[in-house]
Amino acid sequence: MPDLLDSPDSGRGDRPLTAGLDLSFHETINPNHSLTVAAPTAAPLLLCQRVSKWYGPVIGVNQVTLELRSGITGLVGANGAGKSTLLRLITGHLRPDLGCIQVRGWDAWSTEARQHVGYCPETDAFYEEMSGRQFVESMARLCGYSRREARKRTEAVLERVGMAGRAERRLRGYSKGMRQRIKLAQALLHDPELLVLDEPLSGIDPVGRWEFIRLFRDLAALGKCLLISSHELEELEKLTDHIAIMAHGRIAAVGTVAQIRDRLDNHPLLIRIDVRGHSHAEHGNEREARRLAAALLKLRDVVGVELLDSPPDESVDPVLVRARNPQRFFQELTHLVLEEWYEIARLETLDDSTQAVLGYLLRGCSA
Amino acid sequence: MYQSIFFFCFLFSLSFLGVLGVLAVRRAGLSQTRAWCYLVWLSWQRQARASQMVWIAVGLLAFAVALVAIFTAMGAWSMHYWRWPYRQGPTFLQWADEIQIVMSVRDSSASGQGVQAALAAAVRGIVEHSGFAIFSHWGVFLLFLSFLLPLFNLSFATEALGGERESNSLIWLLSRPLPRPAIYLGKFVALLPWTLGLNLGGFGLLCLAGGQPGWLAFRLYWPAVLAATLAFSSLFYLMGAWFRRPAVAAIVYAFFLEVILGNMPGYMKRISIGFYTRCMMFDAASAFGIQPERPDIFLPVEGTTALAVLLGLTIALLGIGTVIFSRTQYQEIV
Amino acid sequence: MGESRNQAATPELLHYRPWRGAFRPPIASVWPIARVALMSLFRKWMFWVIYVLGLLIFLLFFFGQYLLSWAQTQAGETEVQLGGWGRTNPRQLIQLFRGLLKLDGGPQTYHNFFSYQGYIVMIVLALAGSILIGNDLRFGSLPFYLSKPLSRWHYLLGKGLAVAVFINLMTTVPALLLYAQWGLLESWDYFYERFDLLLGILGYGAVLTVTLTLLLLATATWLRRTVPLIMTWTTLFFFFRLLASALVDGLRFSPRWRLIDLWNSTSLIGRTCLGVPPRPMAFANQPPWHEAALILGGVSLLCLIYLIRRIQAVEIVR
Amino acid sequence: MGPITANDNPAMIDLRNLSRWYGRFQALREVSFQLAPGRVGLLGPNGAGKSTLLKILLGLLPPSSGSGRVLGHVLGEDSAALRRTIGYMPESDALVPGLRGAEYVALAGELYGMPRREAQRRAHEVLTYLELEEARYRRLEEYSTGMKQRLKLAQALVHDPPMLLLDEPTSGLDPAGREAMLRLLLTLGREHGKAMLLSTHLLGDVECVCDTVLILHQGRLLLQGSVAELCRRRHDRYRLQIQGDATTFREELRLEGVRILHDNGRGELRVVVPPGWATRTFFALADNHRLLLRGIQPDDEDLEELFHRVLNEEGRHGRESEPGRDA
Repeated sequence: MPDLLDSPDSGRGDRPLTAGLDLSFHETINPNHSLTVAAPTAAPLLLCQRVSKWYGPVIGVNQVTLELRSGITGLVGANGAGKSTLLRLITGHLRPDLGCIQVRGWDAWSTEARQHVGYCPETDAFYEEMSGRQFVESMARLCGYSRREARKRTEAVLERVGMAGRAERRLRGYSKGMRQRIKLAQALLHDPELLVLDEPLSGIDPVGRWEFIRLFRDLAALGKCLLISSHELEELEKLTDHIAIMAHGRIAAVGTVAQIRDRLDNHPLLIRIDVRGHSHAEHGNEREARRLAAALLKLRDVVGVELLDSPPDESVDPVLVRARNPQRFFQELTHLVLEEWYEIARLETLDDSTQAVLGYLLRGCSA
Repeated sequence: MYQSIFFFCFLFSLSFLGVLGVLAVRRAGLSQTRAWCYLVWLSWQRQARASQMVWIAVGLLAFAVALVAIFTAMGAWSMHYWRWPYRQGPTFLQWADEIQIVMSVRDSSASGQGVQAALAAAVRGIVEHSGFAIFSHWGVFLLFLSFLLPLFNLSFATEALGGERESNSLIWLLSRPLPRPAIYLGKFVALLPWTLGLNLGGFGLLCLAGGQPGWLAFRLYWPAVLAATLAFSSLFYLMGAWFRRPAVAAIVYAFFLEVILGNMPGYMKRISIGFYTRCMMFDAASAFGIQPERPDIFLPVEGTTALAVLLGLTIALLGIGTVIFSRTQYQEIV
Repeated sequence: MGESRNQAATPELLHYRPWRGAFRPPIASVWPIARVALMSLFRKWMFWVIYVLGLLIFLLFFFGQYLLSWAQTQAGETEVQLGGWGRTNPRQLIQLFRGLLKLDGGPQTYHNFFSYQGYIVMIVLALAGSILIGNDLRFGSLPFYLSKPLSRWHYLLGKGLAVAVFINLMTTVPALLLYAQWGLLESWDYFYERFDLLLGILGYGAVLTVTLTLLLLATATWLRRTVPLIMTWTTLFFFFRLLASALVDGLRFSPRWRLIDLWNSTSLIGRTCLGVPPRPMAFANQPPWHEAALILGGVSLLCLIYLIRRIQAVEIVR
Repeated sequence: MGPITANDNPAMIDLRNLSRWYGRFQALREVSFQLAPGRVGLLGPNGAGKSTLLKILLGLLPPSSGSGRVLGHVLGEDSAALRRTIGYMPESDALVPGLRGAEYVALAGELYGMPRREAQRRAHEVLTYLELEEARYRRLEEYSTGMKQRLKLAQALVHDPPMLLLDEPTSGLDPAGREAMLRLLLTLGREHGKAMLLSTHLLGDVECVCDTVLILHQGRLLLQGSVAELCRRRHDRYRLQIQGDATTFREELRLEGVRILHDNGRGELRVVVPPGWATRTFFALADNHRLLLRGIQPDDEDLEELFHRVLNEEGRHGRESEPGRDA
């Protein structure tokens, strides 16, 4: 870890450090995240330029450059990678030691910037003696709405997060999921353009998680820009495929998962194929897996094949394949299956998930 | 004199609120003023919800008032019933009578009688009017000024920001679109009804319970109590913005440093708030013979100077606090 | 650390190993609790600031004794001229100072020292109470302690032990140092002749320890938060002291009113422990020591009853 | 003194009609079960009463009614002796602020009754085992969530207890951290013979680590059974990943009798297949519609569906056998 903090950066300036790739948001072409048509002079919604932040001697965020205009962006990274610090910097609770952050051209620390930002913090502390409705309403009035307007907005956001019917109880007795909803509700009050959500999905049971994901999609469809940090990579993948990966205080890569994965040329795809049963009589008493492995090796894009031990309780044999050029490989695999009558119980690319990409990137960093 | 002080205080608070209003309006449009007003109202309410603290304060005040009321009912605020020699001899009132009798018997010349009558009347007068002096010394200076006043200020002023920081709920205020100086000053304004109410109101109640001398004491001393409240509140409030454990820092200041500094000989004591408060009081009641025990050591300043110092201190501390609060990055306490 | 986990580490080193050994009874965990509590307090700079303030009084006594003793050895038998009042022997002069300042190694020295420490002990305890007990309730450390094989009593005992150590660090330990210093400065015989003083110091310390510990534990578990704790604590030790002095010295009420001042009550008992000779005027102004003992005993008992009731309540776990 | 094994103690936990009230709120309703030593998962959504049950098993809360035994100790009798045989990993942070990692774990050891030096030695050993070696001397305030979780496990393991009670050990962990934690628990259970009760709301946790499962819902025990049995029915579900326009492909699937549970719009389908289905058909259909089939995975039933199923079965069962039970 220490070598990471000081060495690789000196010659590179502000380029985000990745394992050999440099993707910043506006370079990528992605239909979901195409820029909203804005005048060229309009300031981007969020602009972080070479932002660094220390906590005493420990570096929290290291030379982060990020630009957001619309859509949902997931911020992922291991615990302690600096996600929360970055979000606090963006929402103006911390000030960068180096670099600057602007929201619509205003410095993030300023009041004007906060009018554009809704923040759902990680903390779990509220004004515990209030009811959920009272809390949201006072937050609305602190935004400067009149009593009537505040009440209207409170009802609207409570409805939206699914708390309208149960916001009367005191916050003290709320479960984790209800707290998350209230936190989200207060962030939506002043209808901000940029929503910064720190771990909104943690501690929520599966049902709630689905509702939230739906809600986030709706918000994005309304033209909001969402920056969501989460460990729940699987959930995040359902929500968006535009992610920013953080590691050791840096943004390691920005882009869609597939884009990032495809640029990792030095790591061929790792695919696991479980084949069921023994082979037919004409091939002798050979395992089906052996036959498949032999067939796979003949394909152009396959770099290597490995037979794994079958799990004790199942009647399948796993085969591990390393392949380049995924498009062509899957095409040929389909033909192989259809022509040679394999029964595939599982076909899984092990390392194109966000998590796997994350793993590669991190290893690239620490190497 | 008192009219002018009163007028000055009134003007000060008006201009203070005016400056706040202008600040809030100037920064961004009308709705921010409304938000600021709501912040004041909300913070005021939230202080009330720290119920343990309010109950202890009110209980303490009630206890003190009840005690004073009992003493008043017993006529304890005068020296009539004091005895000399201690605890055995006749009371001072009896002495006064006796002096008069003895003197009238001993000398019968007209001029001598006149002098003696005057002397006896003076003794009697001092004994009768001793109430105010005793109430001032024990009730006001000792009980109120050196304990209740700093304690009320300390508990409410450190809790205003310190409590929010301790419960990690400051983040909600800071993520609203309100300028940070406005948040700081808004919470201070919300704090004032509590500290002023408890201190001035409490002082009023205490004096009301004190009967005749109490009434006089209130008339003379309230400007000093007001000024001291403002100064103490702004100081302890500043500690809330600065320290992790403002209450402990404040208690060290109020009950240790103030006591030590305030009783130091020479000019050292001039950095304590209590000194100026007492100066204002001595100045106000000088016509009634209230003065420091050793004026040559105490070295009091003029009442108006003391008032100016206290008000200036308040404004300076608020300014410093605003700057500190606007620049500090508040982290959650784990 | 996520990346290192994936790499196979040396299996020998990272193997889970069972542990066999005899467990000690729950009472053995009292000291660890106290030690950790002390440690968490000693790591606060605020504590050291207050402690140093408290030590100022000790240093005053310590160097006062030392300087006067040193001055006595330096002064010759020659007479010195004192202004226009006449000549005197410096030795007698120093002796006079010592008598006036009560730095004479007598019971009054130690008694004064204990009494002067009153405020600072009060402030330290207000801080300690909120850190030791308030913190556990606020940060949810209680489940950590209570999920171990110890009862709630052991937990309280541990915290109480920590509090007792502070109190003695501020009072008894410096007093013992003064005692030792006097013996070393003057003569060894002091230790034999005034052995009763040593016992007196220990006795005074014990009274303070028991009363204040119980009081602090009770108020801290009741109030939990710093500010209310400080309010109550200053009321007990500052307000009641002022009130007592206003009542007795100002309004000439019966000296029995001084009993509401707990620090004064402990001081009365301490006076008895140390055997301070009663000065006629001052002592007439004080209630008898056995009444003070009765009050302190009553307060301690009340605290103990409250603690028992509080600790049996279920909700402290939640 | 060895770990308590199946021979010493036929029942790890044996509860009879256990209830717990908080004021007027009933957190546990008449819970009864018996468990043999092993790895047991306690499943339930937020607020199902899992934490309450764990605290009762630990002797921290007395049950309002009912009785029970844990490792042979009767609940409410000698709770100190009971707690010595249990390592408890609380859900809340439960850290002692101001301490360093190694001190914290050593303190836990001492509180369990280990001699001081022994506790310190053992603390370092356990921290090394849990790969917190570098973080040993850091202050607890500086620990990240993942490290805190492992630290809490360390303090539960320090005295080598025969049984572990784990309250949400994977909450707040990133996927790599979660996987590592589960692997750790599995190793501890399989290779070192630790009995454990693992409370969670994630089905995957239980599936990975446990062999028995208890399901709590609204304070009631819904189901007790083996994990293998619970997961048996899931062979009819797949998660497909396809590349290309899927509309016609979906139509075709429906015609073949496949039910589509969910489509995330970005090429991921969750489907239920009819009995006797061959995965080869997926390939054939994809090929017909010029799609690329990039993944076929047997799918999990998520907890919500599981609850619905269990609730339905339970409801039917309950109505038949015990008519007055819900009243």
